[in-house]
Amino acid sequence: MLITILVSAGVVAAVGLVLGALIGFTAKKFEVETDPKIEAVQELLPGANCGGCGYAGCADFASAIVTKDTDPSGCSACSDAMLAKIAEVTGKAAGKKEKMTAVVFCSGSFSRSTQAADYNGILDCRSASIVAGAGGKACRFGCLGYGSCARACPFGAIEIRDGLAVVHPELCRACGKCVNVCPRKLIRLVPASAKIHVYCNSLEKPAKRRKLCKNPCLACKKCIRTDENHMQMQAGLVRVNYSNPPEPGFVEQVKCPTGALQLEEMHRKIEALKPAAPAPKKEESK
Amino acid sequence: MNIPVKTWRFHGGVHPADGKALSNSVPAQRAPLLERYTVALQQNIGAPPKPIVAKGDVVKKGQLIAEAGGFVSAPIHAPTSGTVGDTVEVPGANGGTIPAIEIIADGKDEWGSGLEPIPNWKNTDREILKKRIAEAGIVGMGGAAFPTHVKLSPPPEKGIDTLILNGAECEPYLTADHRLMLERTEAVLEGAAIAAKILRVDRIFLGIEENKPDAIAALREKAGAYGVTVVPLHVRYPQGGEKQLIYALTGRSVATGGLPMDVGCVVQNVGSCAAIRDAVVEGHPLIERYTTVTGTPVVNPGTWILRLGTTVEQALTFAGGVKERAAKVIMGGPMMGFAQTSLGVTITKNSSGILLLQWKETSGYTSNPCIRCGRCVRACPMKLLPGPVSVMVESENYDEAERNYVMDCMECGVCTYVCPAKRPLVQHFRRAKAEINAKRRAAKAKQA
Amino acid sequence: MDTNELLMLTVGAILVNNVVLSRILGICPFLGVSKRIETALGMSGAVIFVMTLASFVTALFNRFLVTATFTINGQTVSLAFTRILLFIVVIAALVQIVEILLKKFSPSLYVSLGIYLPLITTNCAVLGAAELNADASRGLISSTVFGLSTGVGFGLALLLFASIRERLAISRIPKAMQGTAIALVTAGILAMAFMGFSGLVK
Amino acid sequence: MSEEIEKKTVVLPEPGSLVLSTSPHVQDGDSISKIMLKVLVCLLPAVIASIWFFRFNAVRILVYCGAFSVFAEYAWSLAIRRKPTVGDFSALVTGVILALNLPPGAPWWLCMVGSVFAIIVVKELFGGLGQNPFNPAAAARVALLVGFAGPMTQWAAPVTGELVSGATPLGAVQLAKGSKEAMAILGSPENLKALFLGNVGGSIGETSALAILIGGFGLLCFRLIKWQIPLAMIATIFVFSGIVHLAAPELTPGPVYHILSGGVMIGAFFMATDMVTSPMTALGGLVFGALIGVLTCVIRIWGAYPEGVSFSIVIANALVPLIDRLCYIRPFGWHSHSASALQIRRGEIK
Repeated sequence: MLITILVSAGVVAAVGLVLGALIGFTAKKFEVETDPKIEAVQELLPGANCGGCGYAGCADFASAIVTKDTDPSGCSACSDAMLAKIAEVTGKAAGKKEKMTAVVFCSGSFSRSTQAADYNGILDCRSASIVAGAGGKACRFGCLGYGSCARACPFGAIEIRDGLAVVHPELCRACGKCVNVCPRKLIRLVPASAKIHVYCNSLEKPAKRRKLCKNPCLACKKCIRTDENHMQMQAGLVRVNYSNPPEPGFVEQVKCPTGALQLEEMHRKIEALKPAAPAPKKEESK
Repeated sequence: MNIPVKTWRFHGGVHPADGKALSNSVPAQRAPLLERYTVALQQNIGAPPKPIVAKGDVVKKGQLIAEAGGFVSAPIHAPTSGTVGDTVEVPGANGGTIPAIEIIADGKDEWGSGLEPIPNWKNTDREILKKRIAEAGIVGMGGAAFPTHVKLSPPPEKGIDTLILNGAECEPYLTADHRLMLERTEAVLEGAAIAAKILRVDRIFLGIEENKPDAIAALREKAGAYGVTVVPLHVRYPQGGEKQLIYALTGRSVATGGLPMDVGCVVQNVGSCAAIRDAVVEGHPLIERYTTVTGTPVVNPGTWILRLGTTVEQALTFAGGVKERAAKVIMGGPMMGFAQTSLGVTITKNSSGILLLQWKETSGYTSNPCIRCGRCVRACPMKLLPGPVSVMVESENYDEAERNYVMDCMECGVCTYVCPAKRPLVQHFRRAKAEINAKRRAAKAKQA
Repeated sequence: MDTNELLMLTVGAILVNNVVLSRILGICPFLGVSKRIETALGMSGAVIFVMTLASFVTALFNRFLVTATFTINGQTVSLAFTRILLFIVVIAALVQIVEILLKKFSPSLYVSLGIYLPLITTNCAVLGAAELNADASRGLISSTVFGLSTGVGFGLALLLFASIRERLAISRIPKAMQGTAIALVTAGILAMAFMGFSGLVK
Repeated sequence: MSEEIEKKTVVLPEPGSLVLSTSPHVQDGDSISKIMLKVLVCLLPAVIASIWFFRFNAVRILVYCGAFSVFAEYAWSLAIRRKPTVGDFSALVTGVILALNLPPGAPWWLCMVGSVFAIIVVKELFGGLGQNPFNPAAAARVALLVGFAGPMTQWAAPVTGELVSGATPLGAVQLAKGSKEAMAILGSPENLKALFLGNVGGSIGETSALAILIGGFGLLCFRLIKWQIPLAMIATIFVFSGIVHLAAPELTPGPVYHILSGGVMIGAFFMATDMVTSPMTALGGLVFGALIGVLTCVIRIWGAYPEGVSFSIVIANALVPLIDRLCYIRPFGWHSHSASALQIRRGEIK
């Protein structure tokens, strides 16, 4: 009995030794260098693969951070705590970043804008925009309302309310996907500290804007006259000066005749009564 | 010339109810002079023409008001005599807005094009004829609006041996070319002969669908004198597609991404031929065209000779307005035309028709899934796989769509016509083509 | 070993007793690496290679160590009970070596196979093939052929499955059924269809 | 003056009320429900034949399967809060085809299990019409064969309705295996005539090759199926079983027997040709049909199951994405020498 145990133990051990040696040999012979830091950084990144950093995905960005000294703050979806941890791994100081958020510069929901036609086709902004006349709304500059941005958002921060895209700033991580997908170029990333926006993007003749929408910016410049430091003209549009945004009380002060200049909160209250649930990500991890 | 010519049958195609009976027996009528014309400043593919008149200028009928903005461009002329009004914006037939010049008519309608007639064109230099065609602002009047003089200047190494006249008019409802061939038979043939002289070819085919027997008879009677062979073709949409027509008449297939001249052919619309003749023999630039105003809701459907700059609203008024509620106003035919949202669209050089459809006649699109019945595959004249490709586009897989030759799609609409699930296939392909083109432009910009 | 018998063995291992669809072995990589045809082909290649090699090597071990009896000091010693232990060690070592080589020579395939390559280490399909060989007391050649055809059977099932899943990926599947759920339903239907082959090999 | 008045009475379409969509603006009148209705019409001969031969049993099974299928689809629509899709008649088509695939002695619960399996598991779980990779009726038949072998072989003699077992033509082949003489008797002209007309045992709808051929002809006339699939399938079975028959007459009866017996006809015309689960291109159809033919013969001749059509169809369904991948068609104007044009298209050269 003892012999059986000894022999089998010996044989198994010998086999193990031989194979182990073989593995060791091949591992040495065909070694491939990898940096464990890359994996560590990748673990810390959000894993949404949103592409907001300009790289193909989180894995790509991680290797860029480690090998090419890219600034990890390029990831807009990372919290500051995460950035600090990444800096710990790489041993490099993380850059500071200002929290940004996306804003859809339009207030023309279906009920508040004039309809030019009855659109019958694919319910997607980018598909609708290639049909002559583009969607049902008469305004050539406004939100089409078919939700391409909402589908593109990896964080579920955009909601379509009555044919108008509305951003929930608390969910938005400013990855910029919606900016690129909007065929009307309505969405911009602005500092999240700004709470007031001019919700209109129309370059139509001001007289015509009134016919197309209930809340157009008529470019009367009342707001600019009220405070030139906070408001400005940008490429024919009245815009908040985002390097020096006004305080929330500014809306009361100006009393915009059409309501295009609006508090973000109010704008959302009118359009979005219920917040969108964040889209579940990371399906099937294992 | 009654010699039967061998024809080839292209893959797929459909035969929609053609609705031509509404208007094909009505002689074309010349529209009365309007008080004001709104002439759009972009009526051709390529560079937009540059306006050369200012508000208040007095112009004669046919006078140049915008010169060509490059080689691939066509000048624009005043549709009547009068004064130049405001520069306004008009909705374009395929979306967006385009600048336009208003011409306020003085009612005299005096010619003053400054182009000398060349009745003896047979003994005139080819370059002079070509220059005349360019000056007259002639473009492809079938739909694409490609400047004709560019088409007539193929590189010599292409070895052009065939001129094909496109009189197929395969789009349902439209009868403008039909009436034109019937009423201006000799003008069409003479224009073709001029084009053939410029191209130095002696083989001229005129492809025409068999559903226009009166036009075929009229053409055949006179075609011999001009060296044109009239070839009746099967009634099958899209028989008038450039590549399909070349294949049907010569058996040559244009390579994917290629042009007709790669196989030694030049295709001209019959309307353009008549315009060539007018420009050369009469010295008249292109300021009016045959346009069909039709559809079941229209009170008096028919073909009208409309001046460029007439609005759809005015054209519909000529035709007596509507007797039934129209769901769609379409510029062009039902298969490839553009649905309009306003009646302020103006007649341009390529407006072959204004079609009104009732709700029950139009297509209602759904978001139904593809049931893979394969009808689109059987029907596609380009031999693509419309159904599967549309599913790829739906899931935004443009690379896969590109590998499946979505860029070869000519948007003829056959797949969508036959789709029992009523999927908006053409819209998917337009989207894919737009996305792929944008990607290519971005890649090119990156390289540069 | 006559050819007919080998043919039966092959057909049996590929169709009738398909390792995935009939024996329900190796489900983890079957579900995990079947999202795209390219990775499925890579995985099939890896499995075929490992399985053939493992079947051969384990058959050797089986012949000269496991089923052999030694007489030491007049006592007969049989190592039969160490069979699974030895097989696992051998297979694990083999996979390790394959993995190292793959990482060196085809990094893209290595990345796309991801976690599933190490999983072949403890893949019941590979071990199962070795065990089935040992149970049936097959010789060296027939063991290797069985390993190869079992691997081909795995590859066939994986390829079929991957092509269906590529189509499923663009289908409008109800949210609750997306991913693994519908994949398992598909596998079930496929497994039932493969039961039609039963009786081909007596 | 009169002209002025006339102008004012002209009615024009109102902008704002117009419909905006891409071209084309007209469509042919066909729709999914019309297609399914046409399929039902084409199924009529087989349904009539089944009732003729199996009387009340056939009626019972047809009603059960049709009702359970439609009900399952309706219930699912309610459960996932979707607009009910029973109006497209696809569930009814599935139910009828499944019924035609069941033996005359099938109990009601077998019909229910089969219908619910076909509609819910094989079709709706995959997303409904157009999304299912497997033919619902074929997969349901496979599931029933595998799961309920007993009830699935409750055969009955035609017309008399007497319940017997092993009385199908293919069952007879299994029994006759090994005997050249028995096979020769099976392949006799009288026997073949009975098979053609359908006066034999078997699933209620598959016995009469004649009735199915009439329906299949209808399908071809309506252009609802690709002729390549049934042609390739039947031709392959003919050739394959013919060769085996010549080489080993004791193993299998002649090729005509194979084509006329069992589910070959109904499979070739009504199940393999299901547009959702068959390849899209003509070449793909040929490959697909040939594949089913080969698999059917292999299972019938050497396998344990007497019949292999539904197994073969489901396996071939699984191969459709691969077939679609390999049997693509080139676009019009694709020449091997047009490489430069291809490059232009891809943007490689300007």
